[in-house]
Amino acid sequence: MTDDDDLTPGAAAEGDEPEASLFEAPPMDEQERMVEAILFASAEPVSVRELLSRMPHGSEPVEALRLLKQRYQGRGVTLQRVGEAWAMRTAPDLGYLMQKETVETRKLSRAAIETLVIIAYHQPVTRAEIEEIRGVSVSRGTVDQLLEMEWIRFGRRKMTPGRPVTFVVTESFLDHFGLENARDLPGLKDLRAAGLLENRPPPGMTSLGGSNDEEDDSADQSELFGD
Amino acid sequence: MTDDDDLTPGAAAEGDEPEASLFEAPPMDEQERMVEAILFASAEPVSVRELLSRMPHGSEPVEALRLLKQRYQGRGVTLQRVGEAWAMRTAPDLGYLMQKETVETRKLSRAAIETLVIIAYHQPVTRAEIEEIRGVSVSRGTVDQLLEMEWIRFGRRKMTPGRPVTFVVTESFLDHFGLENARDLPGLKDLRAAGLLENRPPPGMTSLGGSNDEEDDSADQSELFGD
Amino acid sequence: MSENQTEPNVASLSVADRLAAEALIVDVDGFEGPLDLLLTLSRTQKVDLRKVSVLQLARQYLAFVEKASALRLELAADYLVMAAWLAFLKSRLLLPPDPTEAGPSGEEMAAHLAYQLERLQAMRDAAARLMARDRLGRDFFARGIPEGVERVRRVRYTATLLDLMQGYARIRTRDEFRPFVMDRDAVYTMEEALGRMRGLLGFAGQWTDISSWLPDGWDDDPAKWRSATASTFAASLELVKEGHAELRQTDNFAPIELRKTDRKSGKAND
Repeated sequence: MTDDDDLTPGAAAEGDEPEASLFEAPPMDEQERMVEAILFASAEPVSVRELLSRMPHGSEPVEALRLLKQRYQGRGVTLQRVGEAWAMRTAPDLGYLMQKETVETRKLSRAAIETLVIIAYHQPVTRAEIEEIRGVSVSRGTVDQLLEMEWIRFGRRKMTPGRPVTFVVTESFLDHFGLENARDLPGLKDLRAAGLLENRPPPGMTSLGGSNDEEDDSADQSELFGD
Repeated sequence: MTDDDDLTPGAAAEGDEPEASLFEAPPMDEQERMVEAILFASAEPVSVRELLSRMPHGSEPVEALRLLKQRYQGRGVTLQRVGEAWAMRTAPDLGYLMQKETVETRKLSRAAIETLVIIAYHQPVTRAEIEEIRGVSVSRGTVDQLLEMEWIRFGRRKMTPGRPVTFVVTESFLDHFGLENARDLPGLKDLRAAGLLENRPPPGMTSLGGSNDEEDDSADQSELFGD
Repeated sequence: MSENQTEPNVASLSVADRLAAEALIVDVDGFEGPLDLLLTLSRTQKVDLRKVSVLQLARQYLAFVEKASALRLELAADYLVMAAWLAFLKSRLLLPPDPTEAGPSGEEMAAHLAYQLERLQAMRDAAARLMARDRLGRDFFARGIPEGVERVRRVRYTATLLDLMQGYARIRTRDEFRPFVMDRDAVYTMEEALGRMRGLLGFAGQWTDISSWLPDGWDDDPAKWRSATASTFAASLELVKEGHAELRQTDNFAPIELRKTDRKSGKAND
């Protein structure tokens, strides 16, 4: 749009003979159509010289380009100069239409599920505690992913040295899994009854640790979701 | 140009929700720019559904298409309807300027051309019906070639014994021959009026369920070519 | 039956017909089947296909087949089937209708053949018109520099409650099945007990219940209490063995008491 000066008749003179042709050149609006069609269909930008060679004798592509450029001013497509040549391009402000967003549903990774489930059962829980339970360190990416999905959020800081932040699950986590509150999550016994914990624990271990744990859980949870 | 009636809002309703949008749709001239940009950018026809999915919520691509078609009337590039989709194509009268862009289409054998035409005019049509019309068996290669060119595709199976597959022509067939839809095939109406598109069984065969066939056909055809 | 009838017919072919037939024989491979051949033959009649004389056409076709066999050309089975059918049709057309005979009349059969020819010709005309249309890439053109639609892929992660449960189960089971190690925090070793008692023994001039020798914080948790008690008792026995202390128990299940040995004396009890 700023380079209209390139379309002055002077610029045209370089390539062609200024002859009084034997054949009458087509009317200018017809020439404009021709330039339009050629630029549209060409696989690469087209130079004025090339336009001249393809259009009927006596044509004035530079003038046709000028008119065409005017015509496309403010349209969804614009006439643009590309080096020595010309091309049609979609208007830059409509670039976003050339994108198509596709949503792909993917299963949450095992690390993310484990981290999430620890937060759900042990909330509020610090990163160190999650790592202790999982037995491996929790990657920043995993926590960020869960935060971004808005399934977990930061809880209050723990009153222990360093005042570490804690994580808790969100309403939208409960929504997604159809839970009224985190206490509705099935306990260890339910899991075993459902066959999810197939292997029998070593005798004497569960009754002690398991029940304690579960008590702990509900204590923690009532702190958060307490009623 | 004769099918502006296809661009009534009624035609649009099929694909999209009857929205009371939360967001205000862009002004119509802006929507026209959008459709222009999207169609310009694509070498393939773009369906109304696709336009809808790429334009802002509440847009009315069908109305925008109508306006755009008017705007490009008589230009070097025109808006062409191809089945359920729309494409920008250079005006056919300017084809002579485009020798450089001409693509050499593979020469089709006479058998392939006849098979194609029979499919176009009789669709949906079974292989047996094609053979009946041509009086000779259809070679696999012929059908494969047409399928590969994406000018024909499989239609649904016919509700006759053996449930044979049928063939129909594709959108890219319409695009190639500049047809708005299969109803625009040259001479289709006359051929139908002359009874030449009937699947008339040989005499003596009528009692064998031939009449059923005919009913099916006419149902299929009116569905496809219905007017 | 066709033999007798075709003979004179061959003779009756016009010169033009015969030339045509011979021309046809040369490119017999060029025909797209018997119907195509019949259509070509019908053109020599130079009439509207609806008015074509099927009888004459049948004669021409049979003559053609005859000629081909005379020239020892291999004709495809299709052509021979058609020849047989046309011979049958011809006989139907020539002989007066036999009311006892079932099936379609010669006229019906002829009408159908004429229809087939007309339909094939119609398709060929349509093909010519279609192929003569303006065509994409020849007469009109698509965008030369298409701007591809950029696919922006957004990933949405999901999990089911079952996934959660399985994850939780996995963590819990992993805990239960880690390699067995003694839980050291609940164990008070004999070495610890000995060290503690040696330090305190100097103050134990009186008989004291060994349960009072337990370290602080080891008597509230049953597991720890058990461990501490056992170790303290074992350490006591060790001290007695070394001669630094003596033990006594007044009755079964009575408290076990300990004091340091100042003078040489035996153990209080068993």
